[in-house]
Amino acid sequence: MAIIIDENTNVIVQGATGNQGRFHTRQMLAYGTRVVAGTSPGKGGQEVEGVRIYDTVAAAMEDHRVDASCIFIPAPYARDAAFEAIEAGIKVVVIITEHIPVHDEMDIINFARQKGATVIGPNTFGIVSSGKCKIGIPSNQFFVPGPVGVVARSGTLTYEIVANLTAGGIGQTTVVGLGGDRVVGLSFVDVLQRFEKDPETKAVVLVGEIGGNQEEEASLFIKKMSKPVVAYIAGKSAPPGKRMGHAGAIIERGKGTYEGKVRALKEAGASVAALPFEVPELIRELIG
Amino acid sequence: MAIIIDENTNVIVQGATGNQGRFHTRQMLAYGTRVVAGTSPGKGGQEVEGVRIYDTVAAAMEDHRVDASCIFIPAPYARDAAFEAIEAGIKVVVIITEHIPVHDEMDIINFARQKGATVIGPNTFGIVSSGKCKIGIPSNQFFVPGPVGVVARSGTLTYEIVANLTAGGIGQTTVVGLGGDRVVGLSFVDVLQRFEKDPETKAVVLVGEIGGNQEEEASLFIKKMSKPVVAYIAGKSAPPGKRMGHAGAIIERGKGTYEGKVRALKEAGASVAALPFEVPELIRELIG
Amino acid sequence: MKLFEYMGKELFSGYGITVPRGRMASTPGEAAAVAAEIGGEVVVKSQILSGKRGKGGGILFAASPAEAEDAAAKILGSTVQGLKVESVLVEEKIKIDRELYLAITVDGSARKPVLIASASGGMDIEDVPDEDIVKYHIDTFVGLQPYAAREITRRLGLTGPPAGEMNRLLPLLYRIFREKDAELVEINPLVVSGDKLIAADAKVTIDDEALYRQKGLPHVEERTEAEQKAHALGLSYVQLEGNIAVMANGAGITMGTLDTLQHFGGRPANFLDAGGGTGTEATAKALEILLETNPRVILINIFGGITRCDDVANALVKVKNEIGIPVPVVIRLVGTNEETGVRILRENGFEAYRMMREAAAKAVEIANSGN
Amino acid sequence: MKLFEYMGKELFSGYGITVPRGRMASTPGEAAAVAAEIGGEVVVKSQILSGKRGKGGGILFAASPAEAEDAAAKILGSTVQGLKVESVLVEEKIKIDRELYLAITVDGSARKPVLIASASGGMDIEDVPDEDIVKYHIDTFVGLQPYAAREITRRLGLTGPPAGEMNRLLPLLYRIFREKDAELVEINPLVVSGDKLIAADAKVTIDDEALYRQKGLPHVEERTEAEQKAHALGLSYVQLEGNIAVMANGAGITMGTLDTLQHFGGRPANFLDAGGGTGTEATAKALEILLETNPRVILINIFGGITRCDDVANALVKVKNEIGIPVPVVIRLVGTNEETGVRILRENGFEAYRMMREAAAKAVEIANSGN
Repeated sequence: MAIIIDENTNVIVQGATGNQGRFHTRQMLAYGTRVVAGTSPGKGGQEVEGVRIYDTVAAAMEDHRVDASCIFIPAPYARDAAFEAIEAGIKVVVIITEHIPVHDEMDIINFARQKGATVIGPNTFGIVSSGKCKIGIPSNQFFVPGPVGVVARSGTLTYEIVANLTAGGIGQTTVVGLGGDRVVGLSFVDVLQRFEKDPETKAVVLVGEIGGNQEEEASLFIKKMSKPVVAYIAGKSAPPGKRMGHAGAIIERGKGTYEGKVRALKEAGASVAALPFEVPELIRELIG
Repeated sequence: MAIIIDENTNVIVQGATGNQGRFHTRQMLAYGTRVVAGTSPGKGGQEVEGVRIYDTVAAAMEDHRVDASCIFIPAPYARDAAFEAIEAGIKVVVIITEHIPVHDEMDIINFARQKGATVIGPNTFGIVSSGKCKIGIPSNQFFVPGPVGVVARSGTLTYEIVANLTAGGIGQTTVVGLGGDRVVGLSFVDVLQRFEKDPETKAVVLVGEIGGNQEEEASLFIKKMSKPVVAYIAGKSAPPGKRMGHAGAIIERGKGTYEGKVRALKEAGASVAALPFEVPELIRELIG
Repeated sequence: MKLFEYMGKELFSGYGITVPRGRMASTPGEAAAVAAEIGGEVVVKSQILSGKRGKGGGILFAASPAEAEDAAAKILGSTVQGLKVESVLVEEKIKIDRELYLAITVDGSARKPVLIASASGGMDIEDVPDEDIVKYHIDTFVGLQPYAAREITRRLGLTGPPAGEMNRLLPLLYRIFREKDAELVEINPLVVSGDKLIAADAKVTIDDEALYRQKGLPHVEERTEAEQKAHALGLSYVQLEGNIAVMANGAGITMGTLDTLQHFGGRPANFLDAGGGTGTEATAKALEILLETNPRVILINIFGGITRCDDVANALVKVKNEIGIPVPVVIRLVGTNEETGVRILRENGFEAYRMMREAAAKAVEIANSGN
Repeated sequence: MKLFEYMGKELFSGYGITVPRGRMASTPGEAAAVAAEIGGEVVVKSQILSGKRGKGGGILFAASPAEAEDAAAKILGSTVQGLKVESVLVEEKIKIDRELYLAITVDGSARKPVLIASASGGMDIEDVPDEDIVKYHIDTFVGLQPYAAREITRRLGLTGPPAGEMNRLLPLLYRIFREKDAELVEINPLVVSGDKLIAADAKVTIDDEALYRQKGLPHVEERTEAEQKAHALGLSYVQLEGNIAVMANGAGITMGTLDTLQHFGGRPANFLDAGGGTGTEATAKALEILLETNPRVILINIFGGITRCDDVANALVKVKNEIGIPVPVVIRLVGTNEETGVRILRENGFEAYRMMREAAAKAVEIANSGN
């Protein structure tokens, strides 16, 4: 089992003929992802890494069943690409693109809700159901099957933690990157609910950061969870009012602080790691 | 039983302080309709016919459970009034107003679909569940309980037919006015489906007219109905390309003709009256 | 409200849609001057509110200003598709590589705008087989987005520069449709001319109900004089060709009355829906409009709900007393305040029927009695 | 990008929102001239990108042009809330009957715009109790419609002409929010002055990511010089106050690195997210930015995924050879092409750590060794 995507997920890559799209199409195929098609307006009929390119998503879907899309379209056109995928009926839309205007992000998620699609990102590394399907950009070698679900707002920090878990012999069911922007499709709660229901997931790692109130909202759900949660929150040392790389990572008007998040998580019964590399030890304590 | 509305339906009147709103609030109350509130911006706190007026729909809903709204707001503001009712969560919105721009009508119905609301009209006489609830403008005396469901695109023609039925001792379950515009909330099919399921309705009268293809679509459903349908289609003598009063009553590019509709209905097994006053005789033949 | 071709093209041009170079002319001399200004071959197109002008001789080609003058002389003042031509549009003749069809209209069944496109342009879309037509419904909250444009373009089989032009054009056409409260915007043919797409024709219909908020548009009056008078009173009136003038209250019952008359062998002179709750004054004015058409007989069919029978009776008496009614009037009057209405009529020499059937039969009998 | 108050007010005014009459001044003399032009009492407001100017002495009242000159002389060049004042806005003093609060911002949790309003204006909205705050979420496809405006106005308890003004103002403010890609539009206080509503302040923040399509707006540069340089390279840089320069790849891991340093008793000099897949050239430039801040030590923490370890190593060597690196560099380098990267470093005299913990501890040790 895994959440959101698995070995049967058929994936298309929007923007497959660009540098990033091409590179990650190859990487995803190497991981075993069923990349069934790519899209690139005006380039229909070409191939990338043996994958057929179509002019539009609808054209790709005339030839293939498509369950998920991975979007590498530049920010100014990403809203349109996401709308295209959603309207075509794709149910999982992973938007890797960063620097998308927040008003476009609100529109994308509004449309996705109307059509019943799940949006992962924008500004995410993607999602990996270990050993089954990778949609996104993390290096393949980090992710091996195992009992831990991981959900995070940031990329490299997650790779660090996942690599440490893997090095310590602890694999992952699914690793989900929510995305670093202020407005993203999935919240911690959305993902925790799925991990709670997933029989293979025995414990969850939550990698949060300052800004917003997602972690606080997650705490309310963690209280009710049967599975243990280990959390790490980045940004303890960040000054207020400054964006720490991510559009969402900012303490504004006293809200979204490290202390508030850690307090909420601890009250909810989560184990909170003070430093990122402590996560595997805490997981090991919990699930042996 | 009745369809869409019944004796438990709580109704508000939007635009209750205008001439029409005031008059029909009184008439509806006289029919027995549970008019629980009215709205009129800036007139909150007044009363009309003993009914409390509120500034907004949301304000009315703080004090009352509201199931349906009856809108008498002038055409330029009707879109806004309908949106207000739909967003407030009212599930049956009856729009009496005529002359609403068609783009506004498309917007209203789009929004209603998103929110799961049923729109009756615009440009309708309303809906009457005989002896239980009247939302709209027909005179009270025509409508008595009985076994026939009536669905129509036009008003006075329906009163004529209903009065003839009543005079002939045949009462009605529910009488629904779809509205005379090209874009309205309910179609014949929508209402026929409800009549087919309603145990008290034994036969249905469909009052159509030239223009559009609603009657043709209805025919496909009538084929599958267990209950007999008597239809009358107005506009046999209408020339092509001319709007016969209703925005929707126009034969365009050879489509929406009387002949086409009658043929479809007959093929579907409906009895088609050549003249409006023949309807009661046909109904009596069918349900004795 | 339908716009003339040249108005539609001005609208298109203002939104960045390419149209042929051209100008209006209302005399043959002006047509020659426009042709000289454009240079080369031109098209002289009658400006009437009807399609199929080509078959009716309403579109002529000219290779020189002198030919353009001749063509305009032929067309101006002539009757095309039953309509008199008062002006012509003189345009450059464009190179046609391919003709497409493109329209956005209201789909009453879907309750949404629908875009209809076809690679088979230049003919009536009704004559194009369904499989050659691309239909795309548009969510009014989302609009016609670039991705939808690309998909439509793909389904039309366009590639290269014309595809790019089509991607640019489609959202513009939808903007016109929405921003101008159009019921129909149609380009037929939309011409592929080298790398360009050119709107060789323009058919635009604006929703009459939205004209109050469309102040920037030109006014086009399609109604007859009588229809205009009725419209000014807030009534629906359509002129027909028979001799029985008809007034009823409600669009459906008015149609039903006409149908009944025809069924009995009569010929209605008009459709007049006096609406619901129309008072004495307006009803009297409506009767005057009917009298002006010189009918053989007038049939009034009132099923009073909001409309009060006494108001209708009083209106009739008022017209009789003030201007006289030189033809027979057959009245069917039932409903609200029926007794008072019928009494007023009787006192003033009118007979009232209770049944529509009888009233209609009587009106037909009178109308046909002199034949 | 934050706008100065006067810019926000110009924006508001262009949309039809009433603001006090006033103009900018950058000298006391100009302030006096503006005050004379306005007539009567004025207010002299420092233009800095911070709230709470009143408490910091950044807002003064003046009853005459002479007083306005004095007030401007006091404020101009002074430091308010840590920011130097370079210009003032001189405005008419408006009659205040009541102060309201009004803002539209992005609700990340709801993923929708949220309008926040309160009848308790003039103070920080954080200090207003929840029950006195009206919140209204807006569907971006539907917009802020008149009915919503009426409901918000009602919940604020406004009646009479100010209620009408509020109904007019709310959709305008939402249009600004959407059309200008704003993250925040805030009016605090929104002043009820007789029948009018006047925006006595204006706080507007534009989404940096959308600036490419907001060409009509003035440019406001909030970044330090180093932050600007990093931004030009496409990197995220925030200046801090410590002595350990930090570079890592990824926002989260960079924050985690700072947290780890602080945990071990160190003080980071900056946040620098070198991103993923940044090549040798850009990485070298980023290192140069770090050197310019004169740190005690540089900590590089690379967990290579898309970022290649050899690229990072080569960048370090390039900077060392071209401009020299006068401070110790502690490097943690793992991931893609790790072996090549580590070999390059060793050959050039750098030591590489495998564990973040160890590298951070080492950097802190070096930074604190001179204390």
